[in-house]
Amino acid sequence: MTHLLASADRLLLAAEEAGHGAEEFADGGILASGAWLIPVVPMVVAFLIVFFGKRSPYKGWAMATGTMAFVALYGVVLFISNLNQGITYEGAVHLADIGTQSLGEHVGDIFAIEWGWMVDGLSIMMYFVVGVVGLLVFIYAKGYMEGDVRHTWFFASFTLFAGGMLVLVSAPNLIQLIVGWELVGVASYLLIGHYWEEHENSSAAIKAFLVNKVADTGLFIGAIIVGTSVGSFRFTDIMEAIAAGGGDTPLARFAFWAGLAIFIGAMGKSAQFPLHVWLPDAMAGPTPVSALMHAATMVTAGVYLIGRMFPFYMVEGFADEVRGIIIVIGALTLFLTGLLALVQDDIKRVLAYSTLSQLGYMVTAMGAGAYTAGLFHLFTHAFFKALLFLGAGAVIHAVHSNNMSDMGGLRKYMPYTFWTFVIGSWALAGIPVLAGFWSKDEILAGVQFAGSSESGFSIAQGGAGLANLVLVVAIAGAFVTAFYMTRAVWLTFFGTYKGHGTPHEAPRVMTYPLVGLAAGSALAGFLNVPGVTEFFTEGVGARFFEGFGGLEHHVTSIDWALAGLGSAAAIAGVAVGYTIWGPDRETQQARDTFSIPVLYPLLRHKYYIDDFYMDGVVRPVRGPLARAVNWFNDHVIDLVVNGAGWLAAVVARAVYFFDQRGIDGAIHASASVTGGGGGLLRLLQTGKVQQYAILLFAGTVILVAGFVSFAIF
Amino acid sequence: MIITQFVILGAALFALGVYGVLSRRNAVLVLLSVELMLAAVNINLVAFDAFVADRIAGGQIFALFIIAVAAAEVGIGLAIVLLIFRNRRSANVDELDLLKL
Amino acid sequence: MVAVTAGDWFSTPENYVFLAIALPLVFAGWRVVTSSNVVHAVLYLVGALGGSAALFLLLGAEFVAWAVVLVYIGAVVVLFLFGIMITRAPIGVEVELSHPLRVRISAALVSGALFVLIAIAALTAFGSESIPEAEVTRTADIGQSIFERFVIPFEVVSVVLLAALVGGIVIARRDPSPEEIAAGKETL
Amino acid sequence: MGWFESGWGLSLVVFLPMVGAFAVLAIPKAKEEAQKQTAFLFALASFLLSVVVAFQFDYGALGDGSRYQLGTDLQWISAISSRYHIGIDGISLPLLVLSTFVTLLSVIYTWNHFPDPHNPKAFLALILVLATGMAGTFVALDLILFFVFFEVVLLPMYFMIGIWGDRNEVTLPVLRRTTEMRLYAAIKFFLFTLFGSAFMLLGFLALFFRSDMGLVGGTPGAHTFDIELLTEMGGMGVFAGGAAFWIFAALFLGFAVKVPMFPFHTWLPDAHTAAPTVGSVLLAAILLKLGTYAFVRISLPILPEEAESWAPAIAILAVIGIIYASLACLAQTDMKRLIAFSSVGHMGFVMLGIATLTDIGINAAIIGMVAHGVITGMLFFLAGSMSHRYHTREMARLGGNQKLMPIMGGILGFTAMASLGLPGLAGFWGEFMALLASFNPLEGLSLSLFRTLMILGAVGTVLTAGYMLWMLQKVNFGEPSAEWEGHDLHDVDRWEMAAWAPMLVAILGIGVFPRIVFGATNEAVIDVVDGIRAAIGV
Repeated sequence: MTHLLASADRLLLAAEEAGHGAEEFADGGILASGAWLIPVVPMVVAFLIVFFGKRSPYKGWAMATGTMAFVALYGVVLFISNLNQGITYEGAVHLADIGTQSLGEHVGDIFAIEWGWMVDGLSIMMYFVVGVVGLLVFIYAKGYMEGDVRHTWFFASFTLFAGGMLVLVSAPNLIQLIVGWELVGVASYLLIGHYWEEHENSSAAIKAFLVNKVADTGLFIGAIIVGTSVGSFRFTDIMEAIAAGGGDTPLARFAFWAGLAIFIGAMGKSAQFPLHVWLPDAMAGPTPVSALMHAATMVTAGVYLIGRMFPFYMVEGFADEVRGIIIVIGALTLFLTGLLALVQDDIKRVLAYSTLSQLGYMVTAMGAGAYTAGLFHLFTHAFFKALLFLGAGAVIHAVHSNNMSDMGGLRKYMPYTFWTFVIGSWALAGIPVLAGFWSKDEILAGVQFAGSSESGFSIAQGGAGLANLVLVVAIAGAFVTAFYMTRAVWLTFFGTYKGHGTPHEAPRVMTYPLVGLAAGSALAGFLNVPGVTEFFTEGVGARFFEGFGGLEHHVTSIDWALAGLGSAAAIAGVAVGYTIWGPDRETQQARDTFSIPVLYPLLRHKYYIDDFYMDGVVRPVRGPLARAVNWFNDHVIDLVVNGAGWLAAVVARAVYFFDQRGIDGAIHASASVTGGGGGLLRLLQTGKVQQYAILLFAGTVILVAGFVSFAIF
Repeated sequence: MIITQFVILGAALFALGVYGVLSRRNAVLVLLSVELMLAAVNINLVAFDAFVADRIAGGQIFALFIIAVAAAEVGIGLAIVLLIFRNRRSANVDELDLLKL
Repeated sequence: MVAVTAGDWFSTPENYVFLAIALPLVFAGWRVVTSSNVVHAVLYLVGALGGSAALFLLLGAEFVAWAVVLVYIGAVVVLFLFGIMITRAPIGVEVELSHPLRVRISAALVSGALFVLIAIAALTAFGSESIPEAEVTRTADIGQSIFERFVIPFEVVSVVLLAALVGGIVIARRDPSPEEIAAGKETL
Repeated sequence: MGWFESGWGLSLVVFLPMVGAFAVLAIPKAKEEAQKQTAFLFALASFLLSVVVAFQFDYGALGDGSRYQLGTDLQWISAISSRYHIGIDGISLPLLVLSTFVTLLSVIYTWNHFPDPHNPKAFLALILVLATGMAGTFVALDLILFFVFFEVVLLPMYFMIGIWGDRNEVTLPVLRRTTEMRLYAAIKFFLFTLFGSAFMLLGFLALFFRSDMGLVGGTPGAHTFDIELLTEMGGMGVFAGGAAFWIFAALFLGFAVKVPMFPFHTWLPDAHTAAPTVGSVLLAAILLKLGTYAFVRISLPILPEEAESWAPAIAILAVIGIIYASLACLAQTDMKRLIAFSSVGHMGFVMLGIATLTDIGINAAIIGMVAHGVITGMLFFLAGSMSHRYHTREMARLGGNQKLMPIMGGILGFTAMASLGLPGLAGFWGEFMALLASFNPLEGLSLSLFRTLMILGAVGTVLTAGYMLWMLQKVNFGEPSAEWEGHDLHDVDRWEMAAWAPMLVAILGIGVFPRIVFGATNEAVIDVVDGIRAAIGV
């Protein structure tokens, strides 16, 4: 216990600073050193709500929202001060020593696990997003979850959700990142399965958890490889090892597999093809959950992770072979899932698939080396995706159905929702000057650069052709995006109302957040207009890469041609959508899904991927395989065991019959026992004192005989 | 005189006692046989006492102790027999199989 | 193994005296465990004990010898006879006193083995070492060492006796029936 | 050095429960409350003393000679030169505290949960005797003493299962013999463990006769059972050679049955399913640890060379156990049986950690033991309480428990999450670090093999998550079935809370602040591993 006390004061003293390449940046002072509150407060409050929420004002909502307000405030302050003067700070608290290093140059040194908090451009940006978007969603949730069963429980797990994400993004080492990673996972499990009375909801929750768990094994293995071969899980140490350059260091040797494994982890959380299957089903949860999950907390984790490990994937001699895989996966995701959004009737699923496709953009950007662009898209996407989901939530709230075939013509009933939704969809589609336009344009530029001759990707990997192909796919994706968003808007807000009852505008507590987010979606883009305003690039990107000269590429001037191409694709998408759904407003029901012979069934069945997972993997394992193992257990292994016992019994009975013939009463006593079918319990249970005595004396005689014979011979 | 004589005699009596204890059905007779065994022990004790020419006559004194304890034992034993007889109307040992579960 | 020659065993007159006592003694013991009449068995026990007393005299342990005569033959045997009377153990010839043959034989085997064993052990250990000429132990000496050397065991034994006394009474007394209690004549 | 440090403290921790057992037996049958209170007091005293021991323990003092503290070394059975040598180091300390902790909670839980046939007197006495055996095993530093305590545990558990166990009839497959579950399970448990112990004792004797005090400054040619001395000799390579292989094999059999490892595990599901709640809890929480602990304390340090040559086999069996148990879990319909099988999987991770022979791995193993102790113990408490209310353990019938008993369901969910290794809860560290260690095992062990095993183990974690979540779905979620209409299903009651709250706190505490365990183990483990390295010469 002394060690506990010792560790307690070490806990207090161990908070140490470990800036990396951060000499010329401010360490943020008390602001940064106190940032551990950002993850800790929500986690604590989540527990408090579980225990005291019911008795607190608004049954837990107040506590939760207050927490998020705190986080948002802290995030904003940090964000602004970071834009002015870069902050790089790392606090660490020693948790435990878990042995000695066995690889790397410090073999034999103590191997420690730590808890800490990172305050640099990347995590500050995430604090900001999670805080601000989260706050708005929480406010909205008050209206949406009014009178819900398990109202308090919902806000407890909702807070845990945000808290887990903050633990994740504040992590200065891989282990803490894994902790946050899984916390987010379990919180999403709780929230997706919030209405667990219906079987399919809990199934959706399990699906999300398991798919993520599969991916997490990748993250585990990757983290283990990296941590073991660097001798530390700290990102700063890992970055130093990378900055030291490749060659024959353990890290370099395992880099490819480690990079691949970590990327698999990222694929799970960021729902990249083919691990995307869980995200659409995650719609089973309440709408605010979807909003937060898609905008800020969960699916961004994968992109964040790639960003954290960015140099690992970029520096030559390390995991740079993985870049190609990342780009391809991203491109596949952004296009294929975009197509899926075309055939959905459930409005939330449309948005879900659009999220997948946008995540594809981010991942592609990361793979292409466009760090800033990828994260900037994450940033802007957070606003308009949250906006779209909350708008959809308002609609669902009004018409009590998720299906767009029950909607239509809501423009008149709910103007706030309508306009904000339109802004959101345009931002998503990348209509110029809205947020999505800028970030998507930068991604296109980044991909284009990757294909150009001076990028490491095309030099080292010979990936020029690939990159250019991906560029085309990305532009096509922009078209698809605009297309399905137009469809969604049209089916929902135009035409005639096909549901029952008269829908009404959502209460203020729900519409105000919409307005706030709409403002964000409209303006967030101006944070990073290439060549004009480079706050974001400065604050989030460039400073992170001191020590890796010119590692990440960000566009410094608008490439008008590319921008025009991108926005042209978007506008074309809107136009085509209009021409299909615009004209005849009454018969859109027939037209709301267009059936192209081969494509349509393929899309309806989601490329049969879910079916494959279900019938090809899950059912066989749960059914035949598991039963076979169980059968083996009972019929083979146990057969040996029971067989042995049975044999003993048989032998015993034989002995018994033999001894019946025998005249020896002593043996009779014991044999009549052994004969009892091998029952141990009946040993010596004849109850006849003298038979015991006979045995007793016989035993004594034998013992004494032994001693005597010893004495004599 | 030879010590072995006494030891063998004691052994014989003791063995007889054992035989009695094991083979008798009537509780009283079992107690009798026990007395026999005790007597055998006494013989050995006294014989060895003489054999080692013990100054403090430990052997004899222990023989006395045994006699005393034997008396006590007989008392208790018979009392138990009495009680059993009262409850079971029989003093036969092999009908006392209460130890069986 | 020490040499055992008949010479050592039948040289002195004490040996013959010993045999004269020992053989009837063993016979008496034999009858104690075999006789089919309870009372006879008890009387044979008296004989056996008397024989042992005689041996004690032969070994010069007078006090012990008389103690045996008084306590055993005087008290214990009488106690046995009481027990026999009370338990109505069938007086007169009675075959049911022993177990059936199978059990008896096994018992015989065990006890016989025991005897052989001890005999061999004794022979091996002592061969024909003779007991030194015994001068009679004076009762005074015994009292001396009881109350100096062995005083604590002595006290313990006395406690044991007391406990036995009380225990015997408690066990053997018949619990008065309720109506007896009602009549207020519950007795020991 | 006060009386407490000089061995009395440990001896009290170990033997107070035994005294308590006699005290309980001395209380008349009718006075049940008195019996419960007595048992509680003794268990509490033993636990508090073990906490005091934890305070007295000097966590820095590894430098000065012996790793063992607060112990004593007295003459015991001089005939076989076996001594009453006890003491604790960082490895046994957490397990000692765990055992007294769980015992105390079990006594609290039994307060109003006595299985039929009621008879609290005997039941409590058995628990206390069990406690002595368990605690003693963790402090014994003499092979004979160790063996005695190791076996003392056997009988109480045998009677617990055999008398208070599940009375349903079972028909053995293939043999078509029908018997009462409790009898079958009890006898199976007893024979299995006895079978193992026999070999274990053989191994001990072999070690004894091959030992030579001359090497450690004693009289040359003399033998010893002293674990500390034997370890020293093992370091010198006294036991190296052909015989050592068989000695290790014998010890392995003895310990592997107790763990249990893959082919020897079949007693576990039956024993767990048949045992009364407290029986399963103690069985899972402590008894299984005796085997793994023995590996760390005896097999590895005394026979390092053999440990290295056996490590791959052990690791393979461990991982087979992980996958195999997880798959078997997926097929279970009986909640308790599922949890029992999950124990096999979790102990697989522990054994994998041990088999890597690295300090990280053994640290992982120990925190894994402690975590499994509290988590699976908790799960068995829950399973017991639920079958106590529903009178069935069929998960198919238990649906919607979350609705009928919100608190119970919540606790079940929490514990299940801990059991599937959620970071931030106790279960995570053991699993993750076992994998971490198996990426780079001790020099000389096959890297490719262990890295393959690491990946397979990681797959095992997915399966674990799978069966736990499906278990939750079947038991907790959905609408409760109609058959529970009008049943009085009261939620967690006072005694259950009293018994469970500490466990839940422990699960969270160890997860958030693992130094609670590592702070004690790390130095000792590094010491052990250094010994192995020195002996093997890597």
